Amino acid sequence: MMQNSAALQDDGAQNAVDEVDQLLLNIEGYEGPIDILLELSRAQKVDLAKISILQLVRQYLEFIERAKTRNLELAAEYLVMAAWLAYLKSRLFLPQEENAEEPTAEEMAEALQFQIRRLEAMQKSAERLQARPQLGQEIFGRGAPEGLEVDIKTSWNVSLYDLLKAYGAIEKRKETSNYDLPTINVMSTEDAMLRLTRMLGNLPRKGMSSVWTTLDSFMLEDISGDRLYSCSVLASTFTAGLELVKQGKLEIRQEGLFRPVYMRSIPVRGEAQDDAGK
Amino acid sequence: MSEKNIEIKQDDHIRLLEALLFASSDPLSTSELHERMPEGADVGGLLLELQDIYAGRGVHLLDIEGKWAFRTAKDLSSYLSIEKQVQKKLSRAAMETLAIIAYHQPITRAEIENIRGVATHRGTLDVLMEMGWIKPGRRRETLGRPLTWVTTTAFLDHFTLESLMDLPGMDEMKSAGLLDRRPAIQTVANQDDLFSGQKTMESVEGLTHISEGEDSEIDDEFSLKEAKG
Amino acid sequence: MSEKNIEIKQDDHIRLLEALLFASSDPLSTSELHERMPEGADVGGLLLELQDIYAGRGVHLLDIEGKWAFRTAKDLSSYLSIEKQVQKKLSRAAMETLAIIAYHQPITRAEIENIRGVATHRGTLDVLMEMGWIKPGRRRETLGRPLTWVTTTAFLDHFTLESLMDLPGMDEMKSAGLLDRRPAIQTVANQDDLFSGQKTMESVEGLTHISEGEDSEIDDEFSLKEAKG
Repeated sequence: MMQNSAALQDDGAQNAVDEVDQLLLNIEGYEGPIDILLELSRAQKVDLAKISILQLVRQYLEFIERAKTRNLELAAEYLVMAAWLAYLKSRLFLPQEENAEEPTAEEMAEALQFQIRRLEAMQKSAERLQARPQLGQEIFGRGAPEGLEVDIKTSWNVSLYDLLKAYGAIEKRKETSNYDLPTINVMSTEDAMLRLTRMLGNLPRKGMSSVWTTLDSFMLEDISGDRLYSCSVLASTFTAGLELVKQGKLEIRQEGLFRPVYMRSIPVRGEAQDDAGK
Repeated sequence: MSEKNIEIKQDDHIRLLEALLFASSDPLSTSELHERMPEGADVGGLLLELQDIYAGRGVHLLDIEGKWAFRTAKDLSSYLSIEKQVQKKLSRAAMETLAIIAYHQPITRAEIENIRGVATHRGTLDVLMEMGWIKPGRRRETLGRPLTWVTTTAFLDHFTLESLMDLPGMDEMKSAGLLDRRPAIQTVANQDDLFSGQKTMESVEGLTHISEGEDSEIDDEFSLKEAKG
Repeated sequence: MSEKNIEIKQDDHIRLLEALLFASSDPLSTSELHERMPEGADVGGLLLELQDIYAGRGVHLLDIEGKWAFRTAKDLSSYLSIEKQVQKKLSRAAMETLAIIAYHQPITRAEIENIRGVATHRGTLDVLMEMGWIKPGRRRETLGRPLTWVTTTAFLDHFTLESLMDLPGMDEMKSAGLLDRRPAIQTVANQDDLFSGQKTMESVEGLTHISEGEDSEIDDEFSLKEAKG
């Protein structure tokens, strides 16, 4: 590769380097790698159809090398083109392969040349377009156009039927308005049962049974604010207690009317035997 | 003026004048035209010549207080704008508000909201007023002296009613099925039947003593906004 | 269309047409003119008649691909001292892109990038669209259905072209085969391009049987729309 490029650097090598430096200086002014190649081809001062592709490739690769040594950050397309050109160059030096799948080096060079010529044609067209008389610059439309107006007349497509229907709709809405059931914050008997069983299990024991405990102490703390909830807790807990009595797991005692209600857990038969066994 | 202007042929002077007057955004005085025309051009004569050429045309060259400009012929001006008829439907909110005003007038906005059960967007009344169908009535002599709304003659015209008395009453509407709970075309079994029959129909008279609710302006009337946008 | 137009006399049809075209700042299509002319008016014939009347004048009636407008005569352009409109200076990239779209339309963004050998800056197409010179054309019926770009009537109007055939150098470029928009060599590393990696370098000839599928640019066009808001 190095040998190849050395072999190519025959005449005007120094000029080429200067040119490349010029290009690098104005890199912002160029519109991509083909634009650079077009600029390099123009320097050959020949018909673009007859440019020396090899010379072009060498100059471009030189350009990339110089950019690298200067730590210039080049856009991806510049590097893609460099890789393509390096490949083209190696193909141009290799003997023609008998591979129908791959385009020949000549075809590739032709494609490159076409690309450059097409871009040149487009750049020229852009210039010619810009050189044309332009509206508002050389050619003028009416300076004070009266304008063509569209007068939009709105007519309301509303019948008496619509009006009455709308009134009917309000009445209907009143009748069929949704009624949301208020959600009431209460403790269910099921919840109370679970809670009571758990709490009874944790009570200090006295012999086989737990100590007598007032129903009040089974109440939740901090619920005095919600009267309905605290009432439901009391009622549900008592109901759950009665259920446990029925199951033979609990005893309830009250000394008299309006006196505190006491509860204590009693071991069920199986447990009692276990305890006795110990 | 500039050198190239000298090159232009005498014959083209009138063409240049024509182009200048055509392209200028403002009427040009004779002196302004002189400045823009080649030296020695008889601007005054050319102007009259040009005016003559355009005399019977769709565009005239007018002398507007000493300044010259092309203007489309006056007799054609009405043809420059075309009318397009656009048919519009009222939003549901506007329709309902209009109906309530029609039946309960004079009625305050708070009362309208109370009947509809939703806050009334300010734009709803604006739209109806713009259409010329409602107008502000007297202020109610109560706390805050709220404005009342009434319908207009244009409203009666549109619905070809001779007077408000011609509006069908509640009983008539009911018998016409307009107050029927069921939609005109029943497609889905109504699931709200659970609470039907709880409320009795209120008569028009029965609604006059509605308390004035708070004037909150919740933006619930999207449909109207869309229609306006 | 509207009733009053029926009143206008047959003789006045050409005057009305003249006035309409004078009054409009933008070129008018025949159908737009039809809409504003009395029913039964021979708009096409009247347009040609009017164009004839103005043929030798300082103002011409131009047919810009089916849209009609009065414009000052081209030959007077150097003599017209009228205040020029302030024009946005287009970047070289934008001008080049515009030329490529004009000569190669309909063309996808990926094809533009291939001709220029550089990725298209987001603002480039945006600026051209803002000027009203380009617009999205049909989607190419290939993989990814990429959007194509075409020029507008405003583009022709601005550059005083009566049709795309009037584009300078169109014929010579065509005969030189330079209006081939297929990629000769793929140099733009398009991140948005899902299929870019699949392609190896190919010659012009080699490319004739390549599907244009790699031009998936839906995402890009989408963001453009977003940018326009």
